[in-house]
Amino acid sequence: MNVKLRRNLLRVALCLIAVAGGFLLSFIGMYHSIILDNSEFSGAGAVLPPLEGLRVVSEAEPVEMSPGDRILVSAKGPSTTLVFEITSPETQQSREISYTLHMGFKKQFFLSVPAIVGGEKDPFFVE
Amino acid sequence: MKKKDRMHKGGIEKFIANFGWPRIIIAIFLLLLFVIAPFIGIDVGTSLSDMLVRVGMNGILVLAMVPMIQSGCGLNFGLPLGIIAGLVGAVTSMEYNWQGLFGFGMAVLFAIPLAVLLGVMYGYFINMAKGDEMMIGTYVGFSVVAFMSMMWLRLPYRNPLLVWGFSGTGLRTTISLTGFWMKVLDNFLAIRIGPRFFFPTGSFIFFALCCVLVWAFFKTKTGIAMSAVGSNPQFARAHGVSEDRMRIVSVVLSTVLGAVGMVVYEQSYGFIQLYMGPLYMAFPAVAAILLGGATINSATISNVVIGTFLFQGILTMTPSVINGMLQTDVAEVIRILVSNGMILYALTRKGKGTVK
Amino acid sequence: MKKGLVLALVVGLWMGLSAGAAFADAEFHIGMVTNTVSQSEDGFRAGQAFLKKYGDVANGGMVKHITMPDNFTTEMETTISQIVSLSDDPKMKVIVVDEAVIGVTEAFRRVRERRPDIVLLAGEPQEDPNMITAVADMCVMADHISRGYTIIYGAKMIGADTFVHISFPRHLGIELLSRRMNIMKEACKDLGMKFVQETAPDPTSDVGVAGAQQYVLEKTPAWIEKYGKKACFFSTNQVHLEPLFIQIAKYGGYFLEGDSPSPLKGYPGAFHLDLSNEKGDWPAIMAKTEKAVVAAGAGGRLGTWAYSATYSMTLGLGEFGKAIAEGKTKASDAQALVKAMETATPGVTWKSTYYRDKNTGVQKKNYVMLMEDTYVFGKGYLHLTDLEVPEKYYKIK
Amino acid sequence: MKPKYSLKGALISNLVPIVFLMFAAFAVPMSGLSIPYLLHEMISRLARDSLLVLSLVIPVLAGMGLNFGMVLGAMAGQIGMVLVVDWGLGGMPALLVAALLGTPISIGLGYFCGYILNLAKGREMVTSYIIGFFMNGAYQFLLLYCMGSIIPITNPELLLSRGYGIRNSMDLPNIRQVLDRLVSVEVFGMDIPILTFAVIAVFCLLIVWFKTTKIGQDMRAVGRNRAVANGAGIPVEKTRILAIIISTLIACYGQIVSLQNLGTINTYNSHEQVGIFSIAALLVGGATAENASIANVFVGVFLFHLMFVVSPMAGKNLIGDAQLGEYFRVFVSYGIIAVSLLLHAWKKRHEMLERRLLENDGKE
Repeated sequence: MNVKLRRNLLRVALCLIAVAGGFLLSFIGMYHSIILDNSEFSGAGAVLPPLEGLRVVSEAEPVEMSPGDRILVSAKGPSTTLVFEITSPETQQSREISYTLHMGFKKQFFLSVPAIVGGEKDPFFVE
Repeated sequence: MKKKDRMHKGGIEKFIANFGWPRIIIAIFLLLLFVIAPFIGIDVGTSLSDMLVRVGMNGILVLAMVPMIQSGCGLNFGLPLGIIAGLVGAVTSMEYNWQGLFGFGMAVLFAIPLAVLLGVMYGYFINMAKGDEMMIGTYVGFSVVAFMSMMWLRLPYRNPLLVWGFSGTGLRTTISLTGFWMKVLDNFLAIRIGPRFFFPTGSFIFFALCCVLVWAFFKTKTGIAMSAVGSNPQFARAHGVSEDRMRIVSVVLSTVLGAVGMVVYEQSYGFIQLYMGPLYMAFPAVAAILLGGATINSATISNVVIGTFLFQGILTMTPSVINGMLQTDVAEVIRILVSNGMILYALTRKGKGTVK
Repeated sequence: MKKGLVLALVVGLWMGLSAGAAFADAEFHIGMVTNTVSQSEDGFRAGQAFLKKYGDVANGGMVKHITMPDNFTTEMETTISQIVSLSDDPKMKVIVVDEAVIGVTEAFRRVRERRPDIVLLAGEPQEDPNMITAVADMCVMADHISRGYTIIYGAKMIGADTFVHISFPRHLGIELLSRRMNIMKEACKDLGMKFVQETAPDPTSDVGVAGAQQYVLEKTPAWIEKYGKKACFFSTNQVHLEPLFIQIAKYGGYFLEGDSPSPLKGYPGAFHLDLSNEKGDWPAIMAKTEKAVVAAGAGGRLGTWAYSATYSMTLGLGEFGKAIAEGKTKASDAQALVKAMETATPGVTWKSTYYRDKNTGVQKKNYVMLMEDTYVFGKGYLHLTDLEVPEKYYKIK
Repeated sequence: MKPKYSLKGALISNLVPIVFLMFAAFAVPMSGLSIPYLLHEMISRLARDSLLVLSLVIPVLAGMGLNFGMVLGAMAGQIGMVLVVDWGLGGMPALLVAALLGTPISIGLGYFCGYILNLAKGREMVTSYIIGFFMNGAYQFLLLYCMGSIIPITNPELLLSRGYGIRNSMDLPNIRQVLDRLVSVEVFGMDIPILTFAVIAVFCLLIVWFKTTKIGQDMRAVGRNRAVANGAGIPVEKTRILAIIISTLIACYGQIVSLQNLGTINTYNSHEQVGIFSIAALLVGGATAENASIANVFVGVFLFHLMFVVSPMAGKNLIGDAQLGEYFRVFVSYGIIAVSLLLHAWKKRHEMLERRLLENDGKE
């Protein structure tokens, strides 16, 4: 009886470890799709125009975005950092803005680039 | 009162034991489908004649299972060999533009010698591999179908109605029998009631004829010897019956029936299906005979008839009724589960004549 | 058995040696991958026609024509290795696959890894547009999205009041086909027609082509009775067409065009056409088919595209690929592709649009959707290509 | 009587691989494919398919023939993969989670399969073949009707537009070749997936070790003679079920490894051919329904897939018609299985007859 109990307890423990391991692995290994939109953003009163000469550096290859473009980048793990390089077409001066996104278990994010660059607190938009 | 009751009960039990639970359940299920059908706008007359046409169409192919089961060779998964013979017969008859019952007859005539030849070869084959007949049969069937796919492209058939329109050589995947001998048996003495009900008398007469012939064959000396080989090889050997020879005869018979069955199938179906078409054709026939109550070492004509009716009934009725009821396509899945479930059920049952 | 094998080997060796005697001298090679004759005659014949025009690699020409497995749904691995094996030829510059069945994306990826210089072209991809466009240089497809509207419009034009959509799960699992069905449903509602969905067996399942055709043959009269003689039928599978035509000619009903329309799909079998003399002469094939259809009393009720969709796209992609390899155009030039299509099909104008992803609304510039005008036998062209498809249908998911 | 080593004996016992090797020797030059390409292809296929074929070894040990029921394991692996893709996992964690998910499913399915096979003693092969078909129906039901309606699926890329049911093909963008690429070495321009081979090697060692354990010994006893094993107090039915469970489990992992290499799931068909091809490969490697070793697995995968890659091209060049090549391949692959089954059966019968003759001689 004792042996049986111990065995069962061991089994349950193993199962729990497996489930916990699964969760942990899911947390680390989850891919999220981030949809970046470079069109006019209107939220909290301010209207932010689309950006010109924009380059996005993410976990994947860097992408150029022109106004009105919408791209999809994917990122792995609980959080990611996106870097936006903006080169002004007139002055050819460029600035860099980095943005860290905590993603958790949510799969999809719709982000407006003008909003991030413009320093909006809530750069998400609903599709 | 009590005694009578018990007797009555005994009668039912006996009937059930004879007929078998699975068949009763399936039969009730089928009946239920027919009862439901009118309420969801499915015409019973049409469904019934669809079912009957299909019974006439498939019956002989199911019958082709009997000789090999009886001689202890198991289920004939090598049926595609017979089917190939039937196809060659049909195509050859059409090449010469023969029509009507004559065309049908010639197709059968062309098919039989080829079936005998293939049957003898296949018989030798499986005699080398006793115990593994079903597995080997499956693969022999598959490879012959692939081999014939090459042949269909290369055989010198030239009738423009048979070959690819574009190049003028190589047989088409599907060939229509319209204008040749489409439904010659089905329409022979056919009974039509109203616009919807149709009874394919000719096919049933032909099916019955084949059943009687097979039944009569098992009453002959050779037939009895064949059953003996299957049910009790030691006994048969002791009586000087050559086991190998009997098995070959049974394979030949099965293959010939398969060939004839295929020609009947084609005339009713109205199309000839070449290339990879015959690949899985053995499975419905196997499922049908097992549904009819046969085991892998004993099968009777009544198994064939009951099995064909039940199986084809389920096949015609389930998709239309379930589709009508649920508006989904789940019927296709149910068909897969039912037919393979039946084969599985039969394989797990300990047959009466199991000698192990 | 063994003797046969030995014989085959000896014959093979001899043929292999004799074939090896003639060596390739074309500057570059084009790999042509099509289905087998039994799966899709149009595609295979287009491959053969292309092979004939530019010569077999084995005889110093520029085309290498191979086929995908007959049951391509189950043998993805074979599809992949067949396509990848083309990249083994150092002269290979272009690979054209039509129809791009499941597994082609992966095959293209592998080719890309080995040989980044090979141009990859896909016709009628069955995989998700997002998948295939990530690797292929250019894809073409019949314009299923616009046709979701134009087919219904055309059906109404020829006098139908009910639209019967016949398909099965595997096909409805293909993004574009299920989207088209939803568009059709919506278009029916807008144009005042009744939309009905019916199921018929999948010919690649264990019932086979025979079982699928038999089911359609048996069911069509019942459908016509149920939905009336003004029902217009549509099937996503070409195998269903032959029995459908036979029954429509006999019992009434309409059929506008197939999933991938072609006068060779269904018509020769259903109306007993001997097309061996026409040999790829599409106008002649159409004339002959028209005569037979009208004679069968089905004039004005059955239609198709004058040039087979698959045939035209396969040849068009081939010509396009050749132009790319010769440096005459770029792989991203969709207009050049349409021009190549038009050389392959004299007398036809192709209406082209880019595929738009339903979720993000992003246009895929390497996924071109093409459409040809519908021809109804005994009635003539319907001029559906001139039709302006309302914007809202492109947004239906 | 100790069998003496003889050339004839060695030839006969390796008849099938030798026939195949001869076939390959003719077909390779005929196909016109280059040797580096073929080597590359073979390495990739060895990594992809060995584990699947390996799953067949244990049931043979237990005397249950070639387990066509391994497709059940493949299904379990695929279900795991589908869920993992739906959850948006990628990289190695995704593979591990898929394996974790597949494990209980394949144990359950393995138990079911073993139970049925216990009811059908003596015809295990054909029964497991039909179980494969039967469960395929259940699998379709689960993926086409339950997923998205009962089992939540949130990824719209996976779901059919009608709202439930999984699409027919699925890309594995973040999972593709993660195992193969994690640790790989380039030799003569060919990537050799070291880690994948390491995983396969671990499973080989496990099987070798398992054979030496008490249960492994029991299994062998059951395989040799059920009645004797039963008499010796070995729980025959339980042991047989265990053999099938192990086989199903390895097949599940095998399918996961194979899918990550392929990079695409053909949702409703990927698993169908797995059984037939794996068994063909094992048979080609010289195994029989009674006897299979790990060497058979690798020789078999190599030879069978070599033929697989070469024969369409060889057939095409042989007959000079693009599509005959394809039928030729099907004909050869099925034909070979039939012939090798036949050869084995014939050999077995021959040996039995000889033994009987010897026994009779002894009596007289």
